[in-house]
Amino acid sequence: MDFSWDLLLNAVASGIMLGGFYAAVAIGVTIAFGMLDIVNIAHPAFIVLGSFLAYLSINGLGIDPFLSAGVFAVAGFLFGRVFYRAYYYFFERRGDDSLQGLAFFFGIMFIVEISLVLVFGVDYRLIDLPYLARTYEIGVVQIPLRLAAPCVAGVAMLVAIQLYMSRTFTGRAILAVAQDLEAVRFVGADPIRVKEIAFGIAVGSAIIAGVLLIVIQSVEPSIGREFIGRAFAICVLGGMTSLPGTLIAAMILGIAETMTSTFFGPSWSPAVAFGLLLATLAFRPAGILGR
Amino acid sequence: MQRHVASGRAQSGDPPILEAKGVTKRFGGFVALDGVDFAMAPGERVALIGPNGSGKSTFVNCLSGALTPEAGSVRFEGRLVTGMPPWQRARAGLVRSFQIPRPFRRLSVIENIEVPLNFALAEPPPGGKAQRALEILESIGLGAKAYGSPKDLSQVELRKLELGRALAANPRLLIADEAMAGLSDSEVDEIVDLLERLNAQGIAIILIEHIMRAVMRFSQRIIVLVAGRKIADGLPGEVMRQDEVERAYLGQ
Amino acid sequence: QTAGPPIRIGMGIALSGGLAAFGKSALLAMQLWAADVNAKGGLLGRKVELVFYDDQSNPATVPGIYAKLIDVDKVDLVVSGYASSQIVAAMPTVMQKKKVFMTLFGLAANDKFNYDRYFQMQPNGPVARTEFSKGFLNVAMSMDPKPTTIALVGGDAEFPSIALDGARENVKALGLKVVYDRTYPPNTIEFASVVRAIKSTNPDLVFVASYPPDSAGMVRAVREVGLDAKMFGGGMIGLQSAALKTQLGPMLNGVVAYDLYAPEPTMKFQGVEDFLTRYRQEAAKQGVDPLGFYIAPLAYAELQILGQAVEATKSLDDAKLAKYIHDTTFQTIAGEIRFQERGEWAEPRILLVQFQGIAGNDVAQFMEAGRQVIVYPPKFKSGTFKYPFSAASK
Amino acid sequence: MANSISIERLSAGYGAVRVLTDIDMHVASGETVALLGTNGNGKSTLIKCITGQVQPTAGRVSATIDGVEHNLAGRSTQDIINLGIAIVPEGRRLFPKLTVEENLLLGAFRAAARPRREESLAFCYEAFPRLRERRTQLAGSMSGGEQQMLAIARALMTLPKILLVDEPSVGLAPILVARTIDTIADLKQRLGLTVLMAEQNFPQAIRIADRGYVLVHGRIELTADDPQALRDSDIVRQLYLGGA
Amino acid sequence: MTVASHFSTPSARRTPRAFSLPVLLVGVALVALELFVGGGAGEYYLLLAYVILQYLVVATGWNILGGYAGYVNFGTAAFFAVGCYTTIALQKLADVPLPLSILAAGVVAGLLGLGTGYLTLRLRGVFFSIATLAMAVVLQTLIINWSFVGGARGTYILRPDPIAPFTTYVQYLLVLMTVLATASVLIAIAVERSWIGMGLAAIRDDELAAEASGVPGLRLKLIATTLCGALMGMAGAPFPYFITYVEPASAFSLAIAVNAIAMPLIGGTATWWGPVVGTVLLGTTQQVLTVTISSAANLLIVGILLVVFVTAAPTGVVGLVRGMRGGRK
Ligand SMILES: Nc1ncnc2c1ncn2[C@@H]1O[C@H](COP(=O)(O)OP(=O)(O)OP(=O)(O)O)[C@@H](O)[C@H]1O
Ligand SMILES: Nc1ncnc2c1ncn2[C@@H]1O[C@H](COP(=O)(O)OP(=O)(O)OP(=O)(O)O)[C@@H](O)[C@H]1O
Ligand SMILES: [Mg+2]
Ligand SMILES: [Mg+2]
Repeated sequence: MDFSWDLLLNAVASGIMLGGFYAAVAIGVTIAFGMLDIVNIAHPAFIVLGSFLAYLSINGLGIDPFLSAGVFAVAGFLFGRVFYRAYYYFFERRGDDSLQGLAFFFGIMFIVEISLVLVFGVDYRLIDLPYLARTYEIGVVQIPLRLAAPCVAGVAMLVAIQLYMSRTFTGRAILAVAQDLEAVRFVGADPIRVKEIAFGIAVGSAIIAGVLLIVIQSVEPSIGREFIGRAFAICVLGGMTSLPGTLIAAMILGIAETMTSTFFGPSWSPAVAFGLLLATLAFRPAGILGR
Repeated sequence: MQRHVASGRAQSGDPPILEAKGVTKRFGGFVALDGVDFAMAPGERVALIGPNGSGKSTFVNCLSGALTPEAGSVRFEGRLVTGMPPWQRARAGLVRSFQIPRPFRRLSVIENIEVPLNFALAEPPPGGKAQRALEILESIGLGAKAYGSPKDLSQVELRKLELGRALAANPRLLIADEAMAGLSDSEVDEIVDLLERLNAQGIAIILIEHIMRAVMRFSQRIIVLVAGRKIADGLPGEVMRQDEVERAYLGQ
Repeated sequence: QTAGPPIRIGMGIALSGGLAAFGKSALLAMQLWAADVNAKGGLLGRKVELVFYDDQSNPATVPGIYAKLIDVDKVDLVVSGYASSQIVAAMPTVMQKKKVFMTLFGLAANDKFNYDRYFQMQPNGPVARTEFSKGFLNVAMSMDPKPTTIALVGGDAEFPSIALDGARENVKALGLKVVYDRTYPPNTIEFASVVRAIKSTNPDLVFVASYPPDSAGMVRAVREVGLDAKMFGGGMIGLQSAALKTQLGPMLNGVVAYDLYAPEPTMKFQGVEDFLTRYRQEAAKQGVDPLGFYIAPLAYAELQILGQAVEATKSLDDAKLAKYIHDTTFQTIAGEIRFQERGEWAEPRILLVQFQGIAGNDVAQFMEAGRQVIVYPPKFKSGTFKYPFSAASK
Repeated sequence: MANSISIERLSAGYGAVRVLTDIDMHVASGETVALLGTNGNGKSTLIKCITGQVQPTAGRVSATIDGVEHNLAGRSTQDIINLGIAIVPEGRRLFPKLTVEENLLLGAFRAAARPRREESLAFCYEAFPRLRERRTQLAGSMSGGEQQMLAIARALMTLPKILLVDEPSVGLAPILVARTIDTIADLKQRLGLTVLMAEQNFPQAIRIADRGYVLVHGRIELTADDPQALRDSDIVRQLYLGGA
Repeated sequence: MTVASHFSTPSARRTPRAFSLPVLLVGVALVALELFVGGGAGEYYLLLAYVILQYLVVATGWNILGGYAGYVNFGTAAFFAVGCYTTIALQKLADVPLPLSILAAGVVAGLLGLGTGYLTLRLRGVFFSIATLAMAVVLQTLIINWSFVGGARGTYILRPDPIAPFTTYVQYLLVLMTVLATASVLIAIAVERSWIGMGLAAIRDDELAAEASGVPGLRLKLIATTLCGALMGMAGAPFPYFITYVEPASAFSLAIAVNAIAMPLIGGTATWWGPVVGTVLLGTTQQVLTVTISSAANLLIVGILLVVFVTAAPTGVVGLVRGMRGGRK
């Protein structure tokens, strides 16, 4: 494509908006996979679950999903805690390493996906929020609310969780628990409870990411599979345990995708985005903000 | 700087088995090693001491290849080994043990010993690997636990295993990084005896240790690192009397 | 009363995974057919029974499913699932057993096999490739002034690739200048960049070949970014389903899209309205496309044809059935159907519809005539084409 | 107020292996008690019984904190820490990928310690200036001695009444051994702690201990009520001072 | 304590040698059996066996890297697809016979494995896994844009007529796959019992310590990535003839990636027979469910089974069996 500043600025803007949403998708992976060492491959399935809850909210109850998202996130949080208890009971308690859990999460992924098929059917679902149908223009840059709102929500969620992690005792304990579970007890914290809370946050964030997803595009039960690669790639690119890193990585991936899409042909954008990941790993194996 | 090569099998005039020049290692802005020179003769027994954080383990890592120094060179038996991966150094006879034991947790104790027997030796040991592995385990007092898991070993036993694994690699130079920390006096003696036996077979040994009794008993020469610099290098008695060493390391 | 064991019709069909939306819709239509037939006493006096397995949208499961259907379940007849990949994966097995193979939406799938018992229901006609853009370009050239430039864009997948190939051929023949020709990968979320890049080339026409989520993404991005083209649309799968129609609502106005059925006065085939009514009752319960315009009537018609062949030949013999189907012109709820030698519709009937006067997101309006105006082919034309795109969008 | 530990007829082990037999022990309020014994004799196991990491097979472990007696058997480690008992564990058990300061702040996780975290932090930095210098370094990249300081400081951050220390001198340079032991004595004084310290380094331990126990093969072989009694004991001479 | 039951005694380490002959015999017997079963009702079972054996090769290949060396390959589908597309490319170029394509696929995918190994040699653990995942995405994009092999629209590979002793082409495919499966299990046994296996095990536990013991980490990892890649590629090579129409989505299918990991994990990753047991259990279950339950629920049941399997036997079926044989614990 011919170069123009107009295109460039818009590509960057779109990339940032996309990145904000990707960040929301990857937060839970960074927490569960990066910090807790739980390879929750079913994370995208939880995201789709969130999308369907949002769908239910507006079409069943007539409540704006941005309003009910909080309630769903809390439900997700509680569900995540229960879920972690089970995971703990079956795997961690016995000292098995996280690889063992992988097959387990594949199973969960199928269960969630097919349960959604059985409850909601297989049709594409979407929600329509008329107030998001607007596009703002700042100079030459176009900001469609449909993408901007999820971006803002995603970034806000990430910032909130990051503040929680760095400012609160439980948050710091979450960072510590992956490194030496038993040692967390020596400061008077219950590591299982700490991990439970962290996993709850991860699932809660997945639910919110799901709400954002269905605002952006139409969703069917198996669509989560498409996000596995991106979510894990962002987590790793960001340095595994770092939420700011996750945000930066998400933005980089988003901008790489939109830039490629604008100037070189969209077909190559996954290759560019994931090639970027490979290159980063080759030169900085610990990711961007890896410790 | 005087260089002492005491009795043992070493003879002055031998080319050094190990020669490090100007080894420098930085972590971010922090200089952990600052141009350390070091040479030792074949069969020599050297102790490397220094306060915590003075760079001893870092130096060992640079010698064994686990870390790459920013500057300086390391020669082993005349060959330049800087840039050589750790496993090649181990095969060449430059073997180290780890300060914090790192057993292969999912292998049995005897298999832990068999790994270097399989990989570090130029030719299979006479009498077979299994035989040799058992011999080594007996010699370090782990014969009874040969078929158990390292998970069931105590800290002490893990340290012995760490040493046994180094032995199995048939070293020409053995670097024992705090092999005795946490051992009782009699066990310290046991290990010192073991090291002396090895030395008698012609293996040069670098001992990194805070247990001064062992250091004094074992070493022919002592090197003192402080804050990444070598501040002393000489006969044990002399080094221990140096003011600087006393101030920085021994206290009082 | 029926006599003898039931006649069993076997298939593998996507009930989970990415193709399930269409698979389930088709299955529902076929089940309605079975119910209708059984209510009237079955075929040859025997009840009809559908034997189906979920192929999980994964063609690798298909060979096993058809071998099992034919060899172990010993079904009397087989039909295909949705779509090309699954059809072709079943072909070797089906051909080896010399079964008649009625198939749903295979894109030129028999061109390589030349199997003479293959019949395909999507009305692509003998040269499927060019058919998806023919109507679009035909209508485009009727505009005044004539368009000179075109942008081609589509997904990296089977149908879009083929449709774009055909479009390139047609465009070349018409002498239009291609100013943009790119594809985007599966699971693209952000289409604004694509649309902006297209916009920067200033095309008169924008032809899109896409799958459901991207069809929606493209339309939304076009509305958000704005597009000055004279005509926008093309082979956009998904715009036929209620889900996307209701989601996009007024955003659809002016868009032209290929379709297989529209509730226009020119399409009132025997039985189709009754069928759609019954279909909709069930579909709502199952979470399947509640309009049923796209695949459902053809799936029903597929079994109508098979059923008619069985009744007419009084036989389940595949050779006889194949000959009968080749030789006959069928009147179905999807209209008049005749197959050519390779099993495609002898006369293509890909429609081009333009969305007009859509207000709000209510699903009911899409069941009315005049909202999806057929602008091509002339035989079924039901209204006038509005252009340019910006004006038609009002 | 009274802070003490009392152990009666305690036995414990790992699986089928019995490590401790019939231990009776008492640490009175304000005392520094040394737990002596060479390797593998069960010092750490005894400490783990107090902190709930190992559950005794028989006997009673209890602690009195601020005059209230708590039975420790069956409690989880974190509950015991929350009573006001801190531990400097064997092997330090820091969080290697957290910074020094983050490690310290985590020490104040305990509800009782949270409000006073700034104060505690200042205290620790004052007691261990090296830690202040390294406050942003990752704990895992510090040397053994530095890590030991951090482990002690982290334990202090919990604002304990009773401090359990498991072999503080392991892996330390002689100059630091003495200094660390002195620090413990000093901290004890300043904070009014009750201290139980497992140690092999007899001469150092004895410098600050009020009393001592000697463990041999999982049994208490000697209970010494003053340092001199320890020095004079045959067992100690045998074990430490190169007799036999 | 029952330590001994969990850890191989010297005799236990030698047992694989005792197994290789029986494995070979089983393979030969299977081939002989397959030659008798032609079309008719047998065809379904031949296809079923083909799919299971294909997964056996994939799972065994995965396990050489994932189980022995502890490097989890998430990019299985890419290697499988490379095998597929090697066959397609060779078929388009020169109508190369399938056995040759399989070998070529082994070489190409092996080289890809080697390349991945080199590229990612600095990456440990999860970083390696994600790098393989990224590589899969990049490769899929390349294939999508490579029109010679069909690009995004896919390509047809028609089955030729069966050759002499075979009565159907499926029979031929199955015999090839049986040979491949037998070979892959023999390779796994050979790796496991040799110095390579011990070195990989040491790497899995502690790479730094392994290097300090003289284990040439990089070289062994490269051997493992190459073998792993080659086996997966060879498993994919006959796939075009199996489904006759290949598009990127079906070659890079999620099912391959899931099964490659789930099957060894269910069976147990420490030994060669873990993946075999896992494949037979999970593979058979999947295949049987596909054609017995006529709704989406079969995938639900697969999911539930996965969960039940791994929660009931977290160290795999092999671990479970050993645990039971070892008495308590
Ligand atoms: N987790 C465990 N499982 C089995 N046995 C253990 C375990 N931990 C310790 N032991 C055994 O219990 C005995 C006592 O160990 P303990 O760690 O209490 O000794 P210690 O006196 O603290 O020695 P050290 O000076 O080495 O720390 C030792 O024989 C040891 O092998
Ligand atoms: N990876 C690293 N990153 C940053 N700093 C490091 C790293 N490794 C070591 N250091 C620092 O380098 C210095 C030297 O450490 P080293 O482990 O070599 O000390 P040592 O002499 O072995 O001490 P000890 O006797 O306590 O084991 C220490 O201050 C340590 O904190
Ligand atoms: Mg050190
Ligand atoms: Mg101890």
